[in-house]
Amino acid sequence: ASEHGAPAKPAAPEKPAVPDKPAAAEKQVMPGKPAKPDKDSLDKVSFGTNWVAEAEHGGFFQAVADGTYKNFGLDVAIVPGGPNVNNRALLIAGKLDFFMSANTLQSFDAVANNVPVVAVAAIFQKDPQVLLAHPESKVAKLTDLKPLTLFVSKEGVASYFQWLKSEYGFSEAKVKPYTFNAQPFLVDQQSAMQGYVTSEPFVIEKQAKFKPTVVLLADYGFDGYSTLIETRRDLTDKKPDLVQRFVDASMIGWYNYLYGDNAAGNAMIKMLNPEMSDDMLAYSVAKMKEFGIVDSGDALRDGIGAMSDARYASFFDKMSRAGAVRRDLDFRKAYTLRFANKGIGLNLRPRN
Amino acid sequence: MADSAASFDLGAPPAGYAVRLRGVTKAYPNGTTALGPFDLDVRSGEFVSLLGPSGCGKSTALRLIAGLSAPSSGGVLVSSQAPRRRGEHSIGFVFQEPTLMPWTSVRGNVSLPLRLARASRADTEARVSEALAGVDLLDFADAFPRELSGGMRMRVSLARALVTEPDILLMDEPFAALDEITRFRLNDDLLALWRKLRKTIIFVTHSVFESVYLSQRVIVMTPRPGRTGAEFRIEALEPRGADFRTSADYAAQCREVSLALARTSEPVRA
Amino acid sequence: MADSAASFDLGAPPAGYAVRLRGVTKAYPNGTTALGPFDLDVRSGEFVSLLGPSGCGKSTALRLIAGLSAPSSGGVLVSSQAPRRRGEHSIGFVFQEPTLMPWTSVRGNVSLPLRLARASRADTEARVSEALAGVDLLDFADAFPRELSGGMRMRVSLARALVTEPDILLMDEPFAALDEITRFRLNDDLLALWRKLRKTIIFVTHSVFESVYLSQRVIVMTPRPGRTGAEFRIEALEPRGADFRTSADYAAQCREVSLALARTSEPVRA
Amino acid sequence: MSGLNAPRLPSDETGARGGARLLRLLLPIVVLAAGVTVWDLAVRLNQIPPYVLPGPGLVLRTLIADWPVLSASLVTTLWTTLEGFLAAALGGIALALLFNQSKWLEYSLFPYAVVLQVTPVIAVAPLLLIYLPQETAVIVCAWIVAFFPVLANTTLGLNSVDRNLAGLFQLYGASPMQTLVRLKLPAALPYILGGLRIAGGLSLIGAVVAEIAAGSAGAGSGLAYRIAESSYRLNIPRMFAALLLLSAAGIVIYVLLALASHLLLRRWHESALGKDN
Amino acid sequence: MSGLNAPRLPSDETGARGGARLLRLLLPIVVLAAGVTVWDLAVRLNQIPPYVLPGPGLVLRTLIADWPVLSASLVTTLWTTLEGFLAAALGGIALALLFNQSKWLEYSLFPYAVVLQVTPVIAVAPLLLIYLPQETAVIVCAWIVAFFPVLANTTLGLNSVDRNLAGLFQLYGASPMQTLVRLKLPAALPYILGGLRIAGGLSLIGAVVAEIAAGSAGAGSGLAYRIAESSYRLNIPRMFAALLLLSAAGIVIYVLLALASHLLLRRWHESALGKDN
Ligand SMILES: Nc1ncnc2c1ncn2[C@@H]1O[C@H](COP(=O)(O)OP(=O)(O)OP(=O)(O)O)[C@@H](O)[C@H]1O
Ligand SMILES: Nc1ncnc2c1ncn2[C@@H]1O[C@H](COP(=O)(O)OP(=O)(O)OP(=O)(O)O)[C@@H](O)[C@H]1O
Ligand SMILES: [Mg+2]
Ligand SMILES: [Mg+2]
Repeated sequence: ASEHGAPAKPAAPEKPAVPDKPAAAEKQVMPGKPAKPDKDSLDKVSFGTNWVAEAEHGGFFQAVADGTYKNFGLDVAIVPGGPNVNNRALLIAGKLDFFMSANTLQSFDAVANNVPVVAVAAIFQKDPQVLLAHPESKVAKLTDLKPLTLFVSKEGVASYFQWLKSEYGFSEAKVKPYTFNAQPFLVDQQSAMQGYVTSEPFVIEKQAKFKPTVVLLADYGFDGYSTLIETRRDLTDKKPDLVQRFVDASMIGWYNYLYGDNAAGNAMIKMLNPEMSDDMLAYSVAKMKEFGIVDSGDALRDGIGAMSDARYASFFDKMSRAGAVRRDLDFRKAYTLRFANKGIGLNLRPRN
Repeated sequence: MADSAASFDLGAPPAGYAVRLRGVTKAYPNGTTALGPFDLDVRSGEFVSLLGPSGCGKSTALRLIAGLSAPSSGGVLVSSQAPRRRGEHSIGFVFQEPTLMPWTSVRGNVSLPLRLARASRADTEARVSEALAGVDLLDFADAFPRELSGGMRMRVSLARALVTEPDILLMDEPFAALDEITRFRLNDDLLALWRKLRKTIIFVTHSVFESVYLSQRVIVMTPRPGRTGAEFRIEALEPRGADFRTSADYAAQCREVSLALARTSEPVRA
Repeated sequence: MADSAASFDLGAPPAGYAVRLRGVTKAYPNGTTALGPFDLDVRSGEFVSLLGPSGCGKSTALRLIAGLSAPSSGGVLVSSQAPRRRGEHSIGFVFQEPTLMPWTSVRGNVSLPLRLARASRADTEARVSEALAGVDLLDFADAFPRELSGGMRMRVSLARALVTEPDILLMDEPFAALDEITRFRLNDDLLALWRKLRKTIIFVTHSVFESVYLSQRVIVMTPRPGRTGAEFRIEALEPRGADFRTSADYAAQCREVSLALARTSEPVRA
Repeated sequence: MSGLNAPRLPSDETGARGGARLLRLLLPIVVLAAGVTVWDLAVRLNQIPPYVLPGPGLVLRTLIADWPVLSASLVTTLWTTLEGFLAAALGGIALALLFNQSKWLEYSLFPYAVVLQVTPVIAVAPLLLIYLPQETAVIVCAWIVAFFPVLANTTLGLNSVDRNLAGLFQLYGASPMQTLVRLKLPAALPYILGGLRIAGGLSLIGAVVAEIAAGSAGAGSGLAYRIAESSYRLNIPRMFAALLLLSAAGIVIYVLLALASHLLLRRWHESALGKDN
Repeated sequence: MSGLNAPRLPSDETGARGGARLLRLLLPIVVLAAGVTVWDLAVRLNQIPPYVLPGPGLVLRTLIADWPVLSASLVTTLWTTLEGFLAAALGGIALALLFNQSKWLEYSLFPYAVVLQVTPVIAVAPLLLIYLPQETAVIVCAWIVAFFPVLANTTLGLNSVDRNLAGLFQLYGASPMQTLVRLKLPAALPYILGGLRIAGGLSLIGAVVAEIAAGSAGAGSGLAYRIAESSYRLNIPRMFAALLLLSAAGIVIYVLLALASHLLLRRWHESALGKDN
């Protein structure tokens, strides 16, 4: 699977591409300039992820590893998350500059609680949230999961499960806590558990030796973005240029990670998370491509990270119907389109 | 030691004897030998006093007889007159310290032996009250041990030992903390009880007067490790009373015992 | 009660007096009145004995004098000869129970007062050894309290009280757990010490003999709540010794005190 | 400490004691007020936004506004706590008694108790969920968190029984049961109660952990879920309101246990005696 | 219990004691072997797949195979544990001493201690991370989990000081410091050590929780992360190997503390005395 979709040689593997439309910033160190910017002149930026290093964060690591950020005048430190690590609180408190938020609902919550953070780009056009079931339970579509015991994490209950409830009539009585441990699911054939399309199916296939049925919620109308870049509003107001550079460089990182030589990014992931295996990484990348998690829909036109008012409105509508957010919420404050949709790096996508 | 000990399995208790110690020694784990080879025969119904310098092993000897501690060598044999059924306590013990249960009242402490023997409630009630009256503590039946004076605590302990009328009564300086008036009265009470029931009593005291007044036999022990230093048979008219206490005979015997005590105590004094 | 107490602020201690109690009562929280209105004057350098039936409030009185407990009414005044500097202990106390620190050796226990006063190491060493020799426990200097017999523990407590030579020495039945030989010897030692240093000593005992032998004044207390029942001045030749113990005078005084004790104790006996 | 500063002259004891009692009630309240004020000032002066650290006023308002949701969660958590506490108390004491029967039992089984103590509940909860019904699994989790202090303190208490008293029971031919009920348990009581005071708070924590690891989610779920959910949903004032409830519950549990302890020991144990007793 | 079944005739004490000692060593091993066998059989007979519950053999093999990774994590966790334990021991004892200075202090501040005890670390960790450096935050988390038993037991111990001894110190004009060092601390020692034995395991748990809540993930991280990660990756044998290490560490910590306790108390306290002392 690792060969799947192997790209043609990337445009400029060792010298990342110049953005099509450089965000005309005064102090910006132009990429490609022979004089490498020395460390001191770089803007220090920290970026917290929401899980341990994995392929789902690949583009960011790629941008660090291959020097893309540096070329944009950034010295980026990635702070991995993990179970129970709350990097978002650190973003809010000003300890981090950017945070990788899991889904769009979190952005709505920020508005609801007057937390001045905004989403500036959406890496995943489709939420990779899936529900896994045993083949024996003969699940073919989402509603077939209703009679099963569902292992859902606390966060899941607070987010997508509300949508499952309102849209498809799932019952909380069937839910048992999922603490990122698949054992109870494996033992009970009449159960299903949550996961990411890019990892859990692989883990289960590998360890438990069966191919679970996978139901991608996005296919059933759960149309929120996922893996968004979030930052504080004061940063977008005071240092828009910095934000823009971070967004742009990250997008380039993502193109390179998906279509270019991602060895450097993977090496960095493996360094931070020695448990990560090559086949796992390859599987994740393959699935991201296969399901168009990152590069599909608007992103095909506007570049990776694309966001649109229409998508936000549609998702808000669903979540407010689910009762997960207040109907009168000014959801447009949750994001800004100022930095995305610039088509950065489109040229790096192999044309086929 | 183990070898020599094995030969001391004394077999059946000799008829008429309540306690027999043969070549008993006791060495504590820290190396102190508390009791030198000590021999003791106490007939059933006999009243024996142990006298001896502080730290000579009197308390240790009582603990060995009660079976609360095992001898390092030698044999200890205790026979009780009554068949040993559960709750038929054959041994009563008045420790040198009051050893009361701090969590229950005086009444609770004194009734303990009866409760353990599952005596009827009414019976317990009556006997406890009697025992408390005997030590003049009826008023304090509901007091807790910490609310008592030192002497009162010792009297509670005494009442507890007497409430079951055990076959063998081991008493470790039971009256040391009491004023003379109370002490004399309790002396007489104890004598009366003994005369009535003829239980075996082994009585540790530091008062030569008391030992002579109470017992049939006085054993004076040597300094640690304690052995028999001298032995006196007190052949006094019965019943003893105020008359005996003021008799010349009594004074003479006290003097004799005192002398023996002084004599055996000498080595330590050096 | 508080009102009447207020009037008992005795002001400056009268010259020559070490302890003055005026109308002191003590009622414990459970309602027991331990000490009836009790008056006591002890001159500096006087040796006073307290005698009385068990539970009459002797220990309570000592605790009040030491300031370990507050009177319910009445005034307690204690003056020490030496200026009260930190570590200059003016009061030594031998409790009725040994009250040793179980976590340290005999030497550690006895040296406590000196350590607290930050005496020099050499000085401490010497004085502790002397005090231990005085109670015949040098061999057990390194033993822990639980490894001692009851009498030995009491002797450690005694050594601890004597090691600092306090101005006022309060002793609660210090010799009750000791054999006669040791007791007599310690009696003489205590007398010799008192004669040499003329400290104030208030001595609780149950032994009429002892009280008469040791003290200048014997106070016989009534049963609870304790008051002064009778008082005897013992005018004996000095130094007292074996001669005094066998003198007719001594016997007569003992008899008198005994009678007073019996007389004051009567109400309880009813 | 007892009488360390006892006045030499009689004091108006009842009056002074009444005053002291009042002060003892007032002082914690004053300190609480001070704490709340400091919290409030810290938030105001540093202009800490409510989504980082909400001020006490906001938390209180949230508590009142969200009371229906929060109180339901509180009740759920308190039930789990109670069940966990009872299990911990009974289990801890029972285990200690078992171990007390023989050193061998103790030496062979104590390691398993230690293993239970140090095993992260999060790690074993899935296994428990597989083999036990959910309700039971939750209680077992709470029990695992809270039982050890009871076990350890009871063991210590049982080992500290006065040996002369034990000898007395032996002499009087007490049955093991009698020795247990009349000697060992009362003698160990101060230690056991000490263990229970520790276990009280731990069972609350245990209930929270158990809810996270094995509890039901969504409606009818406890404070743990509320806290996690509020935190995830960035409803920080509500999270603090839930934490406040948890703290209050902890204090109430502690006070109740301390009170029970005081009532049980006040007549005889040094630790519960007044100054002049 | 002391001498409850003391034989009436002299026993070959050294011999018997030697035998008993051997048995005391052997029995736990036998019980351990039995436990492992039951585990093995349960897995085999029920054909439980290794990703649900691996057998002991597999866990052992995994332990050996993954030793480099696991041992590094173990060291990390043990360091946190040690720091947390020291903080808990010192903090708990210091707080207890502070509270012991006056009932008022105790009454006003103890509630805060209870609040700390019952606050879920997971909930406060983000706050700590905001205001403290990560290393410190981790230790504070571990401390929060473990300090309370030390505090509670030390308080109990300090309140149980013999009042006559306290009076003696007062009479001899002991300074507060001298009273503390020479009276209160030694008298409370058995209780303090009891608290520390509880805190030992708790600081291990605390380290795990702290790692989860505030620790860094990824390389160089402790057993907690290994457990969570192995569990997430369904590498259940490795998860069990990590749990095994955790358990072993817990037992070692307990044994060390029990040993220290025994050495400190063996000459004087009932709980550490042999039968015939
Ligand atoms: N647990 C123990 N460990 C070590 N030595 C002990 C122990 N108990 C007593 N001893 C020692 O044994 C000796 C005898 O002690 P025992 O208590 O029998 O004396 P005693 O005759 O009762 O003295 P007393 O009249 O003072 O009560 C003493 O020298 C004492 O030091
Ligand atoms: N802590 C207490 N609480 C309540 N009552 C007490 C307390 N301590 C002593 N008492 C009571 O006070 C009275 C006097 O006690 P105290 O100890 O002073 O007597 P004593 O004269 O020393 O007796 P003894 O000769 O037996 O030692 C006793 O009746 C006792 O019951
Ligand atoms: Mg003795
Ligand atoms: Mg007294």
